[in-house]
Amino acid sequence: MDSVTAVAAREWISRFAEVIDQRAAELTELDRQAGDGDYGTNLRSALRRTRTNLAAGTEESAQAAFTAIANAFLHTGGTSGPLFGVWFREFAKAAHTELTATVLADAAQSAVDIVRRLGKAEVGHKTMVDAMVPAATALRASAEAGADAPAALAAAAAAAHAGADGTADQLALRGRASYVGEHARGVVDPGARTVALFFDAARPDVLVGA
Amino acid sequence: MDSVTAVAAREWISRFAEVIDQRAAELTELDRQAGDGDYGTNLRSALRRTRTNLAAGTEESAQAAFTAIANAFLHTGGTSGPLFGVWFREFAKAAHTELTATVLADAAQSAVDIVRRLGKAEVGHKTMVDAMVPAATALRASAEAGADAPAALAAAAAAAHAGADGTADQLALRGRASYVGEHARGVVDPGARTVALFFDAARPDVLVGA
Amino acid sequence: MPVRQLRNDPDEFVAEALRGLQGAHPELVHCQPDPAYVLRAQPARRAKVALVSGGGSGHEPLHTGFVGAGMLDAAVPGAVFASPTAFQIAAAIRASDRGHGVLLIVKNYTGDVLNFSIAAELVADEGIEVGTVLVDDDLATEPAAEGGPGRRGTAAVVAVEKICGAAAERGATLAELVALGRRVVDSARTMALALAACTQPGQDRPSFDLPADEVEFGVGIHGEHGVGRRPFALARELVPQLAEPVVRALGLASGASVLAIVNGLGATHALELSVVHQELSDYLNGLGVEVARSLVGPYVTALDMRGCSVTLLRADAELIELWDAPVRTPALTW
Amino acid sequence: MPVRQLRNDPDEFVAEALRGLQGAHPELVHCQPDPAYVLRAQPARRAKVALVSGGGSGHEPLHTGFVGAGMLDAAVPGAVFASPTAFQIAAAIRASDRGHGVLLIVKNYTGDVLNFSIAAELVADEGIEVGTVLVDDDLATEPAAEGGPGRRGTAAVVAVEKICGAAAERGATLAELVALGRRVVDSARTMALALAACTQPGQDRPSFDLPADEVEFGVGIHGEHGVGRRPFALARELVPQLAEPVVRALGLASGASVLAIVNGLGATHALELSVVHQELSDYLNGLGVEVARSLVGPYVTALDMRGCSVTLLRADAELIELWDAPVRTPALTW
Ligand SMILES: Nc1ncnc2c1ncn2[C@@H]1O[C@H](COP(=O)(O)OP(=O)(O)O)[C@@H](O)[C@H]1O
Ligand SMILES: Nc1ncnc2c1ncn2[C@@H]1O[C@H](COP(=O)(O)OP(=O)(O)O)[C@@H](O)[C@H]1O
Ligand SMILES: [Mg+2]
Ligand SMILES: [Mg+2]
Ligand SMILES: [Mg+2]
Ligand SMILES: [Mg+2]
Repeated sequence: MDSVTAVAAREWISRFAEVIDQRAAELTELDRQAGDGDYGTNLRSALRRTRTNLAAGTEESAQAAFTAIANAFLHTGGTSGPLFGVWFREFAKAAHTELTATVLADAAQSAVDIVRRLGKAEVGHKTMVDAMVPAATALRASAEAGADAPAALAAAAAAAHAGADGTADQLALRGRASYVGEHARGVVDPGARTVALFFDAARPDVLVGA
Repeated sequence: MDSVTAVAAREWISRFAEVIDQRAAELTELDRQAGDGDYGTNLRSALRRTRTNLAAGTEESAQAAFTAIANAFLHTGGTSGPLFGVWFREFAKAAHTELTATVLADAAQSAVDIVRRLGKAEVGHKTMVDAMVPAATALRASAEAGADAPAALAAAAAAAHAGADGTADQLALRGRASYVGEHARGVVDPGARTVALFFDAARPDVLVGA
Repeated sequence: MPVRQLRNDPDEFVAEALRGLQGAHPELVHCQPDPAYVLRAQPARRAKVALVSGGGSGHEPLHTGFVGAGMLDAAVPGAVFASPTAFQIAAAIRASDRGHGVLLIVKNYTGDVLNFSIAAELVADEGIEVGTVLVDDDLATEPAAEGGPGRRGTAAVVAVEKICGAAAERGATLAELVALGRRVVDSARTMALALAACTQPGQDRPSFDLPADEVEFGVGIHGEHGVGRRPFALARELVPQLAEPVVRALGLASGASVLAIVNGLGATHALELSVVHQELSDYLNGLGVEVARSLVGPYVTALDMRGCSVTLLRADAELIELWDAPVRTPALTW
Repeated sequence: MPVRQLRNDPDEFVAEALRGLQGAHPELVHCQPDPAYVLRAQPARRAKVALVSGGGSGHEPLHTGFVGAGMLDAAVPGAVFASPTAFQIAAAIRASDRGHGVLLIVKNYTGDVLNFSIAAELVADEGIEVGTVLVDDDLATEPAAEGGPGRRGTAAVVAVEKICGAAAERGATLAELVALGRRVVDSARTMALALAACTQPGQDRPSFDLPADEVEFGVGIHGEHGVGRRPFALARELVPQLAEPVVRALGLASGASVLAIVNGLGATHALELSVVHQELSDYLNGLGVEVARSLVGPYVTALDMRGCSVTLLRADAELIELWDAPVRTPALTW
């Protein structure tokens, strides 16, 4: 399978929702240590809304699946809500055509650009951007090397995890974690980890099994 | 020494203040378990005022000493404040004459009568009355047996302690302890214990040493 | 972890807080330091019966926050959880009497009853006419057969002060106010629960400890134990447990109308009190009982206790009208 | 012991509290359930610039308790500590616009700034004129050289809402209100400390733990760590530590006049806040700074956090007059 099909997109997003449900407490704990401790709650409520949107949707397309998660996050509030909302929306926009590695790479690039513009965060500021940028870069490199979508996504996941891991050493310059100075040191940014978990959820068995 | 002299009365009251300072936390703990936990604070503030009154007083008489403590308690508020205030005032009134065992017995009797009238508590209701009544009875019996004041006061102390000890088994029918039902069981009433400590403070060495 | 307070010497806590109250509301209240009592900054425009209340501190805004036009003429604060002295009360009565007599509003606690009645005797000797309303709304202390001090006075005292305050402002006589106050007391009952006890200034632990899965039911406002433990549960289960005995005691049936006070005991967040009010309304509406007026907030606190009380007052046109009358005090203004 | 709340499902906490708020103040506010926002029960008598504010919940009475004559036209509550969505905000703007434009009062947090600016873009497309006042008064987050999100918005927002609300009621234009609001923000700074952290609904422990002998200095209103720990001390030592940097940042010198907000963070008792106010007055008077007006109470809370913030606003005749203008909302009325 070269590209992400409609069914696969839906599976991918459902799998992501499942993983987040399992790890909500852990992500919240990161936000508690370097933020305000509501991250898991915000995320779970976005994903509850995603499931509702998916269930309500009649159209069976990758675009519909990404639109469901984008709108769910846009209806969530907080900081992560609108940022993930606009990020997912770029994937939804791209999904009018087949989601090949190249299309995914383009989408990831325009998605991180809009997040950076709205949130004014750059790599090193200890935010979701620290995972989004390397993921986009990895997708681009995989696409250019001729990899198929599952392989490109696996590379993106690895790059995003590495980016997220790297946030642990950083002092935050954006978001609430920036208020707590050294208390944020040693704490992985939950937004960055979430980005990595999203690409993780596109495991070959999810995409292919679909 | 048959009766309580001016110097002895002052020593007695000072010694009582010292003992209460040392045991304030313990008495408060009893009130915490079966009341509102302010007993020690109320008591310490009454005794601080007593010391001030004693220091300010120019007259050196037993009556002046008892008036000092009576007024201090009347200026304290709470439940114990006015009740101890009127109780001590009866001793002050009696002290216009020499404080013999008989005079003390009469004073203790009219003192407990006024406390009972104002507080509407009887023996067995788990209040200061449970120590005041046996103390008055013991003073009377000692006086009638011809004991001197120190001996009569020692008998009063023993009787008051026994009365206070007896409150542990009781359920309260007066005061805040009555609100907590079985929680008051096993807890000695701090007001009753205080009465016993007051008679205790009239130890022979205090009275005679003066 | 020991609970700390923002204060200085615990013995100066109340006196310093009175200075702070006066500084924050100089146009409303005047705080007399020794003997301590709080008067209106401007006495009532026309001579009227004066309303004096008071009791231990730690229940703020009660009573000091209710001094002002349409409510109290004077409040007398004791030390934390300790009745004021009879001398303080007598001084406040003297300072507020305008020749039309003084209504004493007294919560039913031994110390308050004692000190207010001694004070009443003192001023009666001086020719001041006094009348007393004893507030005893707390159902948790409904007297058993063997006797005892009777029901405690809790949040219904706010309704007594507001309603009698409005009537006094309109020229009601002392006898009328005594009757009105007693009617309010007879029409009001309260039940409270705590999720966590309070800690007295200068002490290092709460007045009782609660297991994580239980609430203390039937608490008063002095940190004392309640009448029993119940399982911790959602607001939609706990609130009816508070309301049901109150409804029963007042004999409220479909068609009845009530004034509801949802009172925070100190450390209960406004969001929680709003949820409690919502559950209370749902419960009462389910019984066909109308909530004509509501007061939701921390009005009669027990230091930093977590929890709430629910007071219902059987309402009629007269009481509602007096409740709605203007009031202007530090803690209640409309 | 895990901290419990009086609530039902944490996800329904805010929605249920809104129903409770409306039930308690039906004559003042109207709560719209979905998208959630709060409007005045009676729109302003004459058409005027509308004031809309909002932000995460858990800070009550902010902002929902400040909807009413003389203050906000609408408040938009997010989930606890989470900004409302741009859709909610846009809906509230649409519902309150009377053709004279809408002033958005936004506390400086990434989420709030994001969602309010997305909302502003949405409604601008529909022809609604909007202006924004960004409130960033919290000195603890004074930006370091390397940049960051800037100072947080905390209790000064109450002064912005009150003062701009009064000016709007008198017919000020949107441009005038933007300028006035910015002037208030420029004149106000805040510093806070906590004696104990807060606990988020559904979590079982506070957002941070404090040793018994330390306070968390420079906290915000979301339970996050402050900028450092300091020894726990008496109010007379702690309050000047809060006031001194505020006085310095505002350049207050002898002869200056201020409006002081002593704000309880949630579980701080009224007695404590009064003592803090007293210490603050003493400190300022010692510097020759006059406290022209004071607001003392839990106005911008952080759930059940123990502690307080001190806000000073350099006052002048115009600001004082607008501050004194009548206001009638669930949480502020005079
Ligand atoms: N300026 C920003 N740009 C991009 N992402 C950000 C920014 N600020 C915060 N974030 C992300 O948002 C996450 C926190 O989200 P959330 O808990 O919903 O926000 P809030 O701080 O409003 O409670 C952080 O982990 C971080 O990844
Ligand atoms: N009705 C009463 N008559 C006599 N003594 C009483 C009565 N009620 C309470 N007491 C005494 O008062 C003591 C408590 O005093 P205190 O703590 O000052 O009162 P409060 O209950 O007002 O806090 C009790 O230990 C008891 O001995
Ligand atoms: Mg967060
Ligand atoms: Mg006591
Ligand atoms: Mg007491
Ligand atoms: Mg948040």
